Amino acid sequence: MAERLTDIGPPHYEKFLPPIVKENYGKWLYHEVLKPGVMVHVSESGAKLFTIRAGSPRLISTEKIRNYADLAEKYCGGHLRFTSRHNVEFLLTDEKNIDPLIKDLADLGHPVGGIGNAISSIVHTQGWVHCHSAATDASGVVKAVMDDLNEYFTSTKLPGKLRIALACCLNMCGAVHCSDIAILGIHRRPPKVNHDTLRKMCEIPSVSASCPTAAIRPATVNGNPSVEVLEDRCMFCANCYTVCPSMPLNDPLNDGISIWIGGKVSNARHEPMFSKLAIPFIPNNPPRWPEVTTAIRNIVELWAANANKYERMGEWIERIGWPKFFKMSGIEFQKEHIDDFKHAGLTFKRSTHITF
Amino acid sequence: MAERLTDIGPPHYEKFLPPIVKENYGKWLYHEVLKPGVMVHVSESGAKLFTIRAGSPRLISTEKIRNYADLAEKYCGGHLRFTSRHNVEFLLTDEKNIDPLIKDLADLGHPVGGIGNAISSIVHTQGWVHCHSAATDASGVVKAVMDDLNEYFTSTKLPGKLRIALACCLNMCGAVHCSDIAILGIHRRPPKVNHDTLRKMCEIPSVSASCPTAAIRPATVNGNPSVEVLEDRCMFCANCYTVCPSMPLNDPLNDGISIWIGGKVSNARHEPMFSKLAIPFIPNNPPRWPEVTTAIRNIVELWAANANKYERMGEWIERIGWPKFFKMSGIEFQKEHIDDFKHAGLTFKRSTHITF
Amino acid sequence: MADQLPNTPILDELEKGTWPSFVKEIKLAAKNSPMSRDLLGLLEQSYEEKIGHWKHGGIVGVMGYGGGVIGRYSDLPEKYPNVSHFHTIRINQPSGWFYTSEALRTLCDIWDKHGSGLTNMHGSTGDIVFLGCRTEALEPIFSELTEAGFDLGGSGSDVRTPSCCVGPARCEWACYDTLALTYDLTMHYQDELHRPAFPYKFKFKMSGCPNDCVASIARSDMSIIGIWRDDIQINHDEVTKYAEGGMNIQRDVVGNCPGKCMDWDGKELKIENSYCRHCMHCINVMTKALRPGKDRGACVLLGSKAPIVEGALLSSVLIPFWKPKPPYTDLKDMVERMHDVWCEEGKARERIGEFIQRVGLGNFLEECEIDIAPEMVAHPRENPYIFYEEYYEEDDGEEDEDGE
Amino acid sequence: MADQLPNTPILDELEKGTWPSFVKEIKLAAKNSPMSRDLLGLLEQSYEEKIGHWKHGGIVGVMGYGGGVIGRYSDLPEKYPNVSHFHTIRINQPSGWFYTSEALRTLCDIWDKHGSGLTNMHGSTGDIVFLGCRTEALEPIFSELTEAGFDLGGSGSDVRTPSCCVGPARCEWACYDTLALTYDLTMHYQDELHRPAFPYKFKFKMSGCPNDCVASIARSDMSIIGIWRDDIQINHDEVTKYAEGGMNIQRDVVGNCPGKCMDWDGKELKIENSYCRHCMHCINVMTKALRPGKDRGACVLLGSKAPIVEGALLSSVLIPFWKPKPPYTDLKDMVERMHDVWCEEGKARERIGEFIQRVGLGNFLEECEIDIAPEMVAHPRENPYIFYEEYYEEDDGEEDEDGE
Ligand code: SRM
Ligand code: SRM
Ligand code: SRM
Ligand code: SRM
Ligand code: SF4
Ligand code: SF4
Ligand code: SF4
Ligand code: SF4
Ligand code: SF4
Ligand code: SF4
Ligand code: SF4
Ligand code: SF4
Repeated sequence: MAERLTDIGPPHYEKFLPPIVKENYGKWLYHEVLKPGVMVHVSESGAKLFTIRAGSPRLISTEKIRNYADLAEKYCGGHLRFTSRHNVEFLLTDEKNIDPLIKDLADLGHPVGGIGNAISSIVHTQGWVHCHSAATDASGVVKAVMDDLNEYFTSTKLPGKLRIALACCLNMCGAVHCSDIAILGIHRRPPKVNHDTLRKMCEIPSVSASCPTAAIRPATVNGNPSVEVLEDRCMFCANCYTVCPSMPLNDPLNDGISIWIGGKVSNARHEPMFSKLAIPFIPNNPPRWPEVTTAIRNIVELWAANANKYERMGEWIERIGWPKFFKMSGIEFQKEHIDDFKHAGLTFKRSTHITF
Repeated sequence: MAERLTDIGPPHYEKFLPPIVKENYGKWLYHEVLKPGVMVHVSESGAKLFTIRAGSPRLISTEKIRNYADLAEKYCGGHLRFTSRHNVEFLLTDEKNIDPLIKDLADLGHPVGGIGNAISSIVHTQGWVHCHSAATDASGVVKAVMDDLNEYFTSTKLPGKLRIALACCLNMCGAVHCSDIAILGIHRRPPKVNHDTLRKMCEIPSVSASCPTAAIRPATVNGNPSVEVLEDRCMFCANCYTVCPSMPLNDPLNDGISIWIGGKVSNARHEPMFSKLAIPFIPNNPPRWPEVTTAIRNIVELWAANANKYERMGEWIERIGWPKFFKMSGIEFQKEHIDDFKHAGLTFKRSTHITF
Repeated sequence: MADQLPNTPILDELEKGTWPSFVKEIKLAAKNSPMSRDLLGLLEQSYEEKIGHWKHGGIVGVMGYGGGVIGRYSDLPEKYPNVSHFHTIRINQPSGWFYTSEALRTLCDIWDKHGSGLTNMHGSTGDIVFLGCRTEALEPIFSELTEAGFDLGGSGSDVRTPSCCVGPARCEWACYDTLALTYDLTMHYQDELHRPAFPYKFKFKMSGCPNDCVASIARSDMSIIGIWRDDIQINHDEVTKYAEGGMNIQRDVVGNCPGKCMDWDGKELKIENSYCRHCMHCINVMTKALRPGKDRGACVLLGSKAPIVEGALLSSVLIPFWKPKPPYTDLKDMVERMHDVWCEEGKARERIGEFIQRVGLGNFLEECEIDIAPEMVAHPRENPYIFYEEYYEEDDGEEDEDGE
Repeated sequence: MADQLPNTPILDELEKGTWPSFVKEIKLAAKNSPMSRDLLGLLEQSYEEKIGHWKHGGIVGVMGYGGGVIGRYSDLPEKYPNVSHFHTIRINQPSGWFYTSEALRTLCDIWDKHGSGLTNMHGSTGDIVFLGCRTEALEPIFSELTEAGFDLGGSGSDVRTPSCCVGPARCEWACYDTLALTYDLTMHYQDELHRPAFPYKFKFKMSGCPNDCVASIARSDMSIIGIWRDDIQINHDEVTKYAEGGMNIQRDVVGNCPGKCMDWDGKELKIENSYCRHCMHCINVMTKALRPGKDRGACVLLGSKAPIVEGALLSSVLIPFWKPKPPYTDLKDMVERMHDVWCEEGKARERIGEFIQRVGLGNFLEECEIDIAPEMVAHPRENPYIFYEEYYEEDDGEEDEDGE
């Protein structure tokens, strides 16, 4: 057997770059969006590179990957890439191949779009498919929402980019905290301590220390060392569960989804912003989470109808003010919306800049 | 002797309102600034009320008050008022009296001004004249600064209003925290514990509890109960001294002045803002604090030369960015400028919105 | 008399210059007052040594009052015996700081008789401050003051002397009667003002419009700021005159509007009032053309204070729009509920703004039975650490939610 | 084979609709993989019961590596024996996510042989994620992967797989070579990537310009974002064409400039570059007319992360302008100093951003020997609680200051 290879790192990217990219690396001059999901980059040399972006569920089979590989071979010399939002991009040099490729992709069930003032794929996480922490599923919610919003993926009729992300628990692997719309799985009941396993599997001091609100304290239960949870103090972050498997928070009745809006990442115009709570709780309603898709559609359409050109969700709401957003959207403003964490005071309205 | 009167409250304000005010109460239509320190309010009835505002050192003798009373009788029926920034205002109905009054005020040594885009009097506190906490004097610094900036009181050539305030210690009785320019007395050495008096005059638990950084802890000193100060943890707030006289921080060598800028109170255009640290330390240099007056003049002139019309100090700096302000002013950016208190992280630059 | 003044070469430097001199004022007072003469000496020494010479004040006051006097003693009583006691008296000013010459002279007479002859017109809370007298003088001064119709202001952990902008007395923008409300509250809280019973001080400040000319949003636990909720009144002829007069309406008015709700096509000024933030800028700049609307009232905000100990706070919105109507019972009832909660649960030296930060605004509102409104926050929470209070029970139908 | 698929009436609903279906993908994989068939069954049960059926993962991995594999076990191993183990493998993607068809097929071959046939292309950190295999399969997969030139990515408290935007490979705005830097850092930190030794994870993300197409400012402990410092390049002819083409330059370009540094008089577009904030908006909108300047480099920011435990953070400026030059020794040296300080003083599970908040940015910079710059803060401190470190000693001349 050959010597065991370790620490070789990933393949060098140059091995995978298409020739046109190698030739024009760093020499691109400008780009234009030709139609939804299709753009051209023009090089200082005059070379033109056509990109076709197709939506992906991200959770894909090897068979699908082989399909992509076949298409790349058929249309663009066996070169393709994926994007930071998990779409697949085909890099064409021959403009004539655009429409045939789009047709083949359609046959495979993959819409082309997501470029320009559009919704792109939803960055998301594992959910019930693979994670122990999930307060909701990931792929299913994403599928339901994208089915509903597909028209905004395959067109560029929105005022600006719209980035949706989903994380199935507060760990936020989808890093949803700076999204135009964030779908966040949440627990609403404190951990149910499994006293039997806890003393074997977890260190009591680190479990207690893990709680940001000091809701957990060591206690003797049935004569054995364990912990107790001061339920009033728990805000369901599940950090204790991450540290100790004997503190599960999953609860089919009370787990669900919260919706957060108005975040952004890019520095374009406004500095990056965190998303803010719009809807505190929607129960899990698989397989199609209709309350979630409806809520999101309403928000998207409200924004689309009222925002100025290029105005991202958060920029629009900042201009009109949150009270106006609540009024226009019909979403009820509740106690949950008021921040009570560390920097809460800074979110209070410290002026009379009020609209009526 | 008559029955002892208590809880009678202040005189009813109506007793002191001039007739023209009573008649036009709530009926004013508009006002215009006629010249520095002089404005007219016109009523729906057509009545005109001329206001003349004179600068005051605030710390005034009964003799000066009597002078004011005489002038009010001479020119406006014995009516006058003071402003929220401690200036005195004469309320005239006869336009012809304006110039003679200004002349009489000049003879008394009181400049007329402070209306419109001008500096008004410096809101300030007691300093060495009356307070035990003072890290600098109040009246003396104010006098030195206003002597230097008088031209901006008696003209309206500034881009917008400029509000300076002074507080002689961190208690900030002058509420300087939202001023265009704040002059703030500061200590730089920890309290010097007087162990002998402490145990008689103060409660050790409340002294320890008073410290926001937990720098004070109970200790036995020379066999007696007292406290010790962890000097590294002290940020010189003097809250312990407020609670306990045996913890004085005053130190002639190290007390001095810090300068804070860019705050505002009004809701005009920008929401109210806190002032931010510009100059961490200037030693006390009585009687005229020349380093302080120079520093302030430089900041004022920089703003005056560069701000847009109506742009307050903080609005201007927000537009150009603080790094630019430091560059333009020549003030060195130091460790002290970086926030390290509770909400410090929120003051970090969380974008690439940088100027070069 | 001049020869009796101490030698003050350092302070004398501050008699020079164009701004009126407080040193001159002290010298004026010193003509008749040995206290002011000793003050001059003491202050000169402070200027020389760069340190104050006052001790922590003891508790002094007038009979039956817990506030209104700040005790002050010099730490050099042998050298300056006339300022060994040097207490200040806070006297509640009339609303809007209006006086007659006669009233001022009455105050001066009292003070010349018993004190240093030095004053602050006014203190930064708003009181008339009589600066420097002996303990024995307090009762006589108090009785002469009340005789003349004046009373003491606040100090210590009580309601502090309320103050207000000139408001409808001289300002066209006043959206409610600041003087009337200030007087009414002052009278209503006489007991709370004179007899400290709170965890810490509580200040009211009343401004007639969002220009906030008493800095209430920065300096008072309860800030009551005038506002309107209908359309800004426009006089189009006057707009035209401003334009003709050379005003750059686009850049200086429209361009500065934080609501981005103004439009100027070179002829007509339009305001989309539903997006107006009531900042006052356009009105401030075009005084003859624009006025606040007619449906006027006030926004009530809560919680500002200086930095000690948790950091400075600005007041934040509590009631977006309140119609002040004497005797203001609705406001007083609410304040009473808030004071009750704060007195019950607040820690010593915890201002109400700090208290709210500690217990959470939502909880505070609930306990005080105040309706929640989106106007209270700049934006909803950014962190997902929500204390959900409702949840389903095992045996619930899926529809009902259960409180804890 | 179809009859072997479990009955999944609920999941089947998610085969409908226009968006590509992950259920279809699982079924595709299930054709050949018993694991994917059991996954279907397990997932159907989750959909029915509204709860996940996975247990906390134990520590599994490949020999000599501490990261790269996420252990996962079902809590219903009897019912779904083929997913009793269902570990994922993180494979370090090539910079910019470029592949050849051939490379992809090689990966598929390995995975079809040993795993579920399901993947994420890609995980949200950027790795290729192989979703579901048994412990015994890990070593064989690893050896076949390395044979094919691939290696594992990070997991646990280590350097995580760095990722970057497409950069100069296809984007005209790339201000530095994101792919080259990413590859170089990945190779440089192989040991840190594979053998967790930090208090917590550490992520690098590289974006070529302030549009930040890998969301680095929100999702990486070190965010390296391209920027320029000279003037924006203007092609005036193209500006004119945009205007003629109907673009409302005043409203949509100038009006959206956060630096308020653009001027359009209907003919010429002027930019006061010294006030430009490098936000990219004008360039984004007028792709043919405007380009970043020629003096290009990167802004290095530090500290972003998801909310657990102290609340989410965005990265903040560490080095306003850095000229990336291979082998990037200056950057690596600085990162090493930072890692040393963080490893020494950081608490377990404390990300570097949280660590800085705890010890103070000023102190952190000092310890790491990084120059302080005003660009690091949005504004200077507002509170007066300054830890002054310099003071005069009794016997000093007035001029010198003394460190403690
Ligand atoms: C391919 C991709 C980079 C990659 O290496 O994978 C990419 C590529 C481009 N981005 Fe991006 N961006 C990509 C993710 C992002 C992200 C990250 C994300 O979404 O998680 C952002 C930050 C999003 C945010 O702010 O929340 C992002 C913010 C932008 C912006 C700023 C938009 C704005 O107004 O805020 C632009 C400029 C524009 O579109 O005008 C931009 C522009 C572009 C351009 C036009 C750059 C160019 O000249 O090639 C590329 C095509 C535009 C498009 O998709 O509309 N790209 N872009 C990513 C495609 C993801 C996808 O499949 O949809
Ligand atoms: C007399 C006084 C109220 C009182 O009851 O005593 C007053 C009176 C007026 N203020 Fe004021 N303001 C007075 C303190 C304030 C304060 C409080 C303070 O300075 O501590 C503020 C908030 C300051 C801040 O934001 O830091 C204040 C912010 C304004 C503004 C907003 C200016 C801005 O652009 O931010 C206006 C509007 C304007 O001037 O255009 C205004 C406008 C006015 C008008 C024009 C209102 C009117 O129509 O009568 C009055 C004369 C203007 C002037 O002085 O330029 N007043 N004004 C106060 C005079 C103090 C003094 O002696 O200088
Ligand atoms: C006289 C006055 C300053 C002046 O020269 O104008 C003053 C003087 C003192 N203030 Fe003040 N405060 C005065 C207005 C203020 C203000 C401004 C305001 O009310 O608008 C503030 C900031 C606003 C606020 O309330 O937060 C203010 C915030 C403080 C604080 C900090 C309170 C806090 O919560 O942060 C203290 C410390 C304390 O209460 O222990 C304090 C404490 C003091 C004491 C009593 C010193 C002490 O620790 O015992 C000072 C007595 C000085 C003396 O010997 O005469 N003073 N104090 C002001 C009252 C005059 C009046 O009644 O009109
Ligand atoms: C697979 C992946 C989600 C996905 O579907 O894409 C993922 C999955 C998990 N993440 Fe994550 N994280 C993933 C990207 C992220 C990201 C996004 C990013 O890197 O851009 C974040 C937010 C950014 C950040 O780092 O803060 C993220 C923040 C977390 C956290 C919270 C960390 C924090 O400091 O707040 C945890 C909790 C922990 O570390 O204990 C976590 C923990 C986990 C664990 C290991 C669960 C746990 O507690 O042990 C998840 C394993 C799921 C599973 O069974 O497969 N994951 N995790 C992503 C990694 C794929 C890849 O390597 O490409
Ligand atoms: S967000 Fe939570 S549940 Fe979802 S993959 Fe990450 S750790 Fe697991
Ligand atoms: S879920 Fe969070 S808040 Fe609740 S007990 Fe666990 S660690 Fe504490
Ligand atoms: S600011 Fe400080 S020193 Fe000045 S009067 Fe107030 S408490 Fe005294
Ligand atoms: S001055 Fe402030 S920080 Fe220093 S010991 Fe006293 S209370 Fe603590
Ligand atoms: S606050 Fe408003 S109403 Fe009161 S004086 Fe100032 S401008 Fe006039
Ligand atoms: S008051 Fe302020 S927000 Fe309202 S229209 Fe005028 S400038 Fe705009
Ligand atoms: S971050 Fe900038 S350089 Fe990189 S792909 Fe996006 S737009 Fe291009
Ligand atoms: S990059 Fe942004 S800040 Fe700079 S000129 Fe263009 S729009 Fe203005």
